[in-house]
Amino acid sequence: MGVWTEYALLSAALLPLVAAMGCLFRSDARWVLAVAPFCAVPALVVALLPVGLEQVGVPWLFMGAQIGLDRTGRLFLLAAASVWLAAAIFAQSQGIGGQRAHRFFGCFYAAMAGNFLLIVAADAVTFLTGFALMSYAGYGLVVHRFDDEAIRAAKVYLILVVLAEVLLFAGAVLAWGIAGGWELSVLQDALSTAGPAATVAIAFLLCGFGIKAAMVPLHVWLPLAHPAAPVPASAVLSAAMIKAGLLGWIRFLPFGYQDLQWLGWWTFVAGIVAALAGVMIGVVQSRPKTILAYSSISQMGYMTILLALSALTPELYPAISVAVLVYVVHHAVAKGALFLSVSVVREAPRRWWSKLLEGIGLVVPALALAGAPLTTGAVAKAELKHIPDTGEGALPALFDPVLIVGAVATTVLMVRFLWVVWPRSRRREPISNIARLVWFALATAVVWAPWVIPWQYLRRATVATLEPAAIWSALWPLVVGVMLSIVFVRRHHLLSGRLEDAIPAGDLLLPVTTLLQEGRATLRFGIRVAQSALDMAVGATRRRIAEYRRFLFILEIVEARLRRQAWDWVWIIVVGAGLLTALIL
Amino acid sequence: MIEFPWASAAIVIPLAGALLCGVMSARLAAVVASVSSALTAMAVAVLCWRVWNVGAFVESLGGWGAPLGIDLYADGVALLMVAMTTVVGVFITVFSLGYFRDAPDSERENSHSRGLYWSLWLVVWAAMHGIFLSSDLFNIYVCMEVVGIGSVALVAMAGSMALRAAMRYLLITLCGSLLYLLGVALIYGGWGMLDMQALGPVVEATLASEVALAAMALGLALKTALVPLHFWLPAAHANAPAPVSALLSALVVKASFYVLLRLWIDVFPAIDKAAAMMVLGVLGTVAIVWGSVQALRQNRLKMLVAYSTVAQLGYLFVAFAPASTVAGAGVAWHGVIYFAVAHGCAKGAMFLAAGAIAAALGDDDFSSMRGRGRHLAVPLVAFALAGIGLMGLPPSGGYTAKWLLLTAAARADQPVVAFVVTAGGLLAALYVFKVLYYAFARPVSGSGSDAGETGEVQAIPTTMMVAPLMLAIVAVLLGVWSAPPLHLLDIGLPFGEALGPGLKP
Amino acid sequence: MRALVDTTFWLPLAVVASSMLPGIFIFALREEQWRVRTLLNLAGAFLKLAFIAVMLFGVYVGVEYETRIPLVPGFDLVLAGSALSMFFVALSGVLWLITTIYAIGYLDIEGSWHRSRFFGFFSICVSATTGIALAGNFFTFIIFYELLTLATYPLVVHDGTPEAMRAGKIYLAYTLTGGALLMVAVVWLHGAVGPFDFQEGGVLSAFDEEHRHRFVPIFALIFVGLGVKAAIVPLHSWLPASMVAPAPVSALLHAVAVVKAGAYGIVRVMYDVFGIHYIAELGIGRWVAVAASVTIIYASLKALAQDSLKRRLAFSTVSQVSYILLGVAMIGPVAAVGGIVHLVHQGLMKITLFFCAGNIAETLGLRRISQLGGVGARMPWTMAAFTVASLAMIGVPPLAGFVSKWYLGMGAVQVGYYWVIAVLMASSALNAAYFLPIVYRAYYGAPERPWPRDERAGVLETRASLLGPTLATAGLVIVVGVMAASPYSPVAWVEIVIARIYPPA
Amino acid sequence: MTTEMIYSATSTGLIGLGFYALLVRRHLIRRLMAINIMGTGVFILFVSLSARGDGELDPVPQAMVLTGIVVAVSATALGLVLIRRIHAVTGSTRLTPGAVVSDEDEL
Repeated sequence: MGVWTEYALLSAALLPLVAAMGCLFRSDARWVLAVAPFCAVPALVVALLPVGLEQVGVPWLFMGAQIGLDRTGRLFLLAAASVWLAAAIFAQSQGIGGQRAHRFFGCFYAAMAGNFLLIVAADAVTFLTGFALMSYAGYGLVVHRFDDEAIRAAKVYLILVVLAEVLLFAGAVLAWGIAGGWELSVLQDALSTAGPAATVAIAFLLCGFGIKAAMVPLHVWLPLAHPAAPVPASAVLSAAMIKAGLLGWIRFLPFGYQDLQWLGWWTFVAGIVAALAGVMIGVVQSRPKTILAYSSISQMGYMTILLALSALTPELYPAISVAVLVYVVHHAVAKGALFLSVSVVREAPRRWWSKLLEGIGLVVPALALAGAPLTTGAVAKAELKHIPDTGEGALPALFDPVLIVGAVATTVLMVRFLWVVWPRSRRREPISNIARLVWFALATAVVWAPWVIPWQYLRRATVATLEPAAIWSALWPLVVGVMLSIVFVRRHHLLSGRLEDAIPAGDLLLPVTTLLQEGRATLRFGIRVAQSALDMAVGATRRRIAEYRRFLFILEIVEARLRRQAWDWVWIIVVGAGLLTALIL
Repeated sequence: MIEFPWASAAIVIPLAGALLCGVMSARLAAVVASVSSALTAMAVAVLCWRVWNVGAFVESLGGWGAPLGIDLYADGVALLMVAMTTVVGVFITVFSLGYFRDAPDSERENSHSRGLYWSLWLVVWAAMHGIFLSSDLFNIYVCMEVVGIGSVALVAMAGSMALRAAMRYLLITLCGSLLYLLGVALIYGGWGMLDMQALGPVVEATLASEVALAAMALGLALKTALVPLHFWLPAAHANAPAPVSALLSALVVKASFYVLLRLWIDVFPAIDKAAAMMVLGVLGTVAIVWGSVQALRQNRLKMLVAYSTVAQLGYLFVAFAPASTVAGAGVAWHGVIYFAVAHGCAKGAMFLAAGAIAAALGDDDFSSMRGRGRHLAVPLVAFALAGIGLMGLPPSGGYTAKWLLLTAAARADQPVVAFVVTAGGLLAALYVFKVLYYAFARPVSGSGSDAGETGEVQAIPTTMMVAPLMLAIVAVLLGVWSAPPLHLLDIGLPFGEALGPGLKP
Repeated sequence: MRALVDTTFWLPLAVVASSMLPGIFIFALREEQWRVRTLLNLAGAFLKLAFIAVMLFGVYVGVEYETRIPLVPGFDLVLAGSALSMFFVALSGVLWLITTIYAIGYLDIEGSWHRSRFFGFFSICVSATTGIALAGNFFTFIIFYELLTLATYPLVVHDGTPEAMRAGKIYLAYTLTGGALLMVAVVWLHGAVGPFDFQEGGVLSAFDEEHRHRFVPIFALIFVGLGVKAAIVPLHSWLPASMVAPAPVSALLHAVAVVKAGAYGIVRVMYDVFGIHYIAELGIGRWVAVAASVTIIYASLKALAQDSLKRRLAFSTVSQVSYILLGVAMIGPVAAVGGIVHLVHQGLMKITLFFCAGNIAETLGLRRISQLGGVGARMPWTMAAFTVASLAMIGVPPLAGFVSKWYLGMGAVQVGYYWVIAVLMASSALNAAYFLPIVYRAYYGAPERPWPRDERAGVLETRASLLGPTLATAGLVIVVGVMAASPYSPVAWVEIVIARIYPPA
Repeated sequence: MTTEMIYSATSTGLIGLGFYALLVRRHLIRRLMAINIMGTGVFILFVSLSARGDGELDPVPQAMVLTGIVVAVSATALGLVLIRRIHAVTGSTRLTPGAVVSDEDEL
């Protein structure tokens, strides 16, 4: 480890922040756009470097920062940097932002920097710093389009961001109280000890990161925010930024340290609900990005389930962590590509080969998400299935059926997505070739990525999915899902629109906001009552003061009397008699 | 140098100046008065230097000595009062130089009255030194009468407005003096001597001595305007010419209080005075509240300042309450004397400043001050600095004095006194800032008073600007530099053992 | 006597005088002598910084600075440099320089209304603050504390409008009363235990047996007296009212001088008079923490309801300043670091916010939050600074406010005050609720009408003298947070301070 | 009844009378006279002191009385001048400008 390694890592992570500051000089919008592709490159290079980067301290930074890049971090960084890079190039070539490009890119770069920073962070403060930077900058991405929908989405997003920040602050502080340090490994270790403080800290951290990771029921911002944001922004929101929540769980919570039943069960239930309900609600959505958002919720549900398992049976953690990593890479790439495709297919292709290529670009990531063979999706599913084999603990018996049902359901959702997004008419929204290229590369990455990423394990696992049995087990739920979709189309017109938007995007948000508004009205009423009570009290005091003033007026008369009439002798005699009495007695 | 009778000089020089002024033209009189003020100041400075280095001493006038002759007794307290008188007096002289050159017509009715002013003023000054330095009760009476008559004449110089006030003042001061003289007679009848230092050890608590003390206390309280005997003060102080107001409020009332204090502690240690001290303390409390409230209700600047004097004099009496206890006495007496000195300087500055403002505006009504504050910067600054002293805020002599009074209250375990002293400061803040309001308020635009705002502020002579400002700075410096005066106070243990335990906890 | 060249004697005095003397000279300048005035201001500010730097280094290497001038027997004017006081002095020195530059720019825009008076009092204000910081005993502390009150009043009423005068009245009513209570308490304390100097580790525990029953009420009085300036609910109403003052004054009131003086005073009392361990023994800490928490929450709720930008900021100050007390009152080393470092952190954040409010008001004539739409595009740098400071206030890592909150939270855990974490969470959420809408509106709101005025200064969005200080403080907000762990950060210095009070086991 | 007692009674009576008149009378000349009467009472008290018990005359009180008379004369002169001026300016001989009662009535 050289002296400069930590600075290289830091600057790779924080380079986008420099670009973000550049955006303050808005006169130079072209420059802002021009640097877009390069901001994520150093991070990507660092992630791909074969050199190991152990944890090192940067003593002057924050409260004594610790940074490093372990395997988890490296894969998260890889996934994040790829998606950010793709989104950046896409955004640049599409000219996202128009007149307000500096604003969009400022937030974009800042969020990117935050995302990278939290990945390389090895202590709580640095992690939370990156997390906050990313979250708050994300607001700018969500609100960017600035119509009513975006404003509402951004508001919900922001409220939840603040809530998350507050919860994370409290959780981290409580965790420090047990651990006595900020290093993440120390914190995790400390939180694994039982105790009320640890329980509360874990709950706070779980919810705090859960908001970002779209854990049910804290996911409500996501189906609003993703459709509202510009396409490249939704891509990074869904593909990279919600993974930050997942990474937070992995870094802070004592998964794999000790048997934490309550944590396991809570997260398990939340995960299953997310995985299934996400699909169900997603199916009835009419807009492609909303569908993708629900798909993300459901996918994150699987990852939640994985972590839940490791809380229930800690000895499974090594296997689970690998599975999670595979899943992260897979989901980042696939979801990133799918989001970008929403923008690409706005323009129906003209030539046959371009039709073919775009068809492939559209279908492949969707298939991957459904777990089709040859893609990372199959690898991820296979990893999931392997987990029970490696452990001896009592796994929930539900696990296998859930996976199968999930695969089928995801397939249905993807069919629904393709149905909605498939170009039917010629809309003229020209898209640049570079953007198209980037999208296609990302879309096919679900196939080629395992062979490129310098991670032996992934490659071996991919090879393993190529066995006929594995292919079969990956394929049949897919087929079932497609058939089921066809049945639905025939019987229930589900896919063609009868039930469209039966559940509005943001599902739980509606009742909650109603409830909150009621509460606010009540509160206002209470405040008004208190205010009027206070006013009455103030009024009474004022009146009393006025009376006192009137009394002063009487004093004035007395004084005048004293001066004008023959009262002086009375006083002289009174004082003299008083003195004399006092002296003689 | 040591042989030279400096104490006598402090009295004789202004007296001689007064005699000269009486027979001179106004212009020459001003010069003589200035020279005489300067010489007096010099004599007092030497006197202070001497007491500081040598200690308290007795100086017999004409070499006769007590009991038949008259002794001057220069100890720390007397010197402090003399020094205060001189400092304020010098600035009054400086102020008067300008004031009587450009005074409104009513105040310079003929050229003769100018020479008369200087003459009277120097006589009063000399007599005040006489009061402070005498140790002979009858001599004090004579000096008090001179001060009283001189003051009345000075008040009357303000013209028709002030005549009634002057007359009432004359009656009151004569009445007070006679009550005092009655006490002197009773004391002489009982013990056959009049020297305060000599009387202290021999006077016993008999009916005669108690009646004497009561009569003297009543007379002196009347002259010091202790509420409810203050009815004569506001009119007299407010209607007098500005330098005279300063003289009366800052110095003359202190002289009678000083005598009361001396009697109280030096002459009648044998009498149990605790109850009477409580009576005085209660009256002092009433004075603070009453005077402040009345000050707040005035529409004229000088009336406000005059009522403020009523309130501030209350402090002098409030301190009697803690002084009645063994634990509180030393600090309380220190506090009282320091308060008298600090108030003398502050009130002198305040009245001079008020005089300057009134001279610039033509009258001292608050309504004519509105919006013209920026033309009155210097006198208002002086007023503000003096106000800090009255409020007892640091850094000022008033702060140190109030600190001592509060300490006395704490030692005597009398929270009520602490409360009164504190509340009095806040009440003072109310009326001081009522005036300063005009220094800061922007003229109301668009109202009909525009013409009044823009001009018509008469230029006032530099001496009238400088004198209040310098005096106010002295009042502030008394707080920054209070160790020397407090040290001077202890020289000769002027109040016998009452100051003995002193400030040391 | 000390030698004339003894720097340990002169340096603390020089730190105080380096702004006092220019201030006094400035009073004498005419309005149009702005060059001399600016020169004096800046020379004073830089000189002061130089003195502070020397002294800071001296204290760091262990030199004991002490200016001791006897005032009243037993009570000396003591200026001494302790680690804690140097911390506050350094804050006021740095921020004064920045604010002075800002004020020069600000008042040039505003026009020529009493600028000499303004800068004169401005300088005295800072002198008083450094005096408070360096005060080595209560007597000195009160002197400067009241001086601060008096010097600030003219700044609050500077505009001279009826609202300004009203605000000034409220300001005086609160602060003078507070000062009076403080004085009573302090005199009471001294009456009980005699004169003493501030001492690291406290003084009073030595008198436990004799006076324990007095100490709790005395502390309560002191707390109320100082709590007025520290704007503890319900003693806070003067602060939002004072919002009519010019922006640099608000910055001074909120970030450097007045509220800080109150909070610092309470901290000083808890550490150097009672001693924090004795505070714990008396069981006072908990109540202070509760009072601070109530203030934090209540003021945040009030802030939500304000539309005037500066009023909202004012309530935010009320809330934030109590963090300092909260940290100290929890009685644990980590919490104390959080509390005391908030002296500086809150100062930086709040001064930035007020500068921004001033920039917007002076450049575009906007004062209400509802008018701010579109300001983000017109004044990107100002709003960037505002955003940074707002986020810092919310406690977003790694900015200044986060560091304070983080230490406070850890401290709460350390001493087992878990409810404080709930307070901090609520406060952060409320901070977000009242700051983020401002930011949102500025960036994303549409301008409703043409700006009431629009001043541009070349390529800059506003005058360089307004923008420069704003960006400088915003930069500091970032730097002190990002480099919290470096040995030159405020946190590092506070850890030195705290290590003396809570020796590492 | 000794001489001493006569003196004392006289002086007390005069002082009381003068004090009473000073406080109660409104006309200024009456009040000035009251002062003088009161002063005379005090002087008589002093004079009575000069002949104490042992038969030897004490000169000091007499000196004091002489001084006192001088003072009283000058004070009376000043008072009279003031009263004349007040009368000239206001036409009244009272301190309070209240209801006009004929001055002669009170004299």
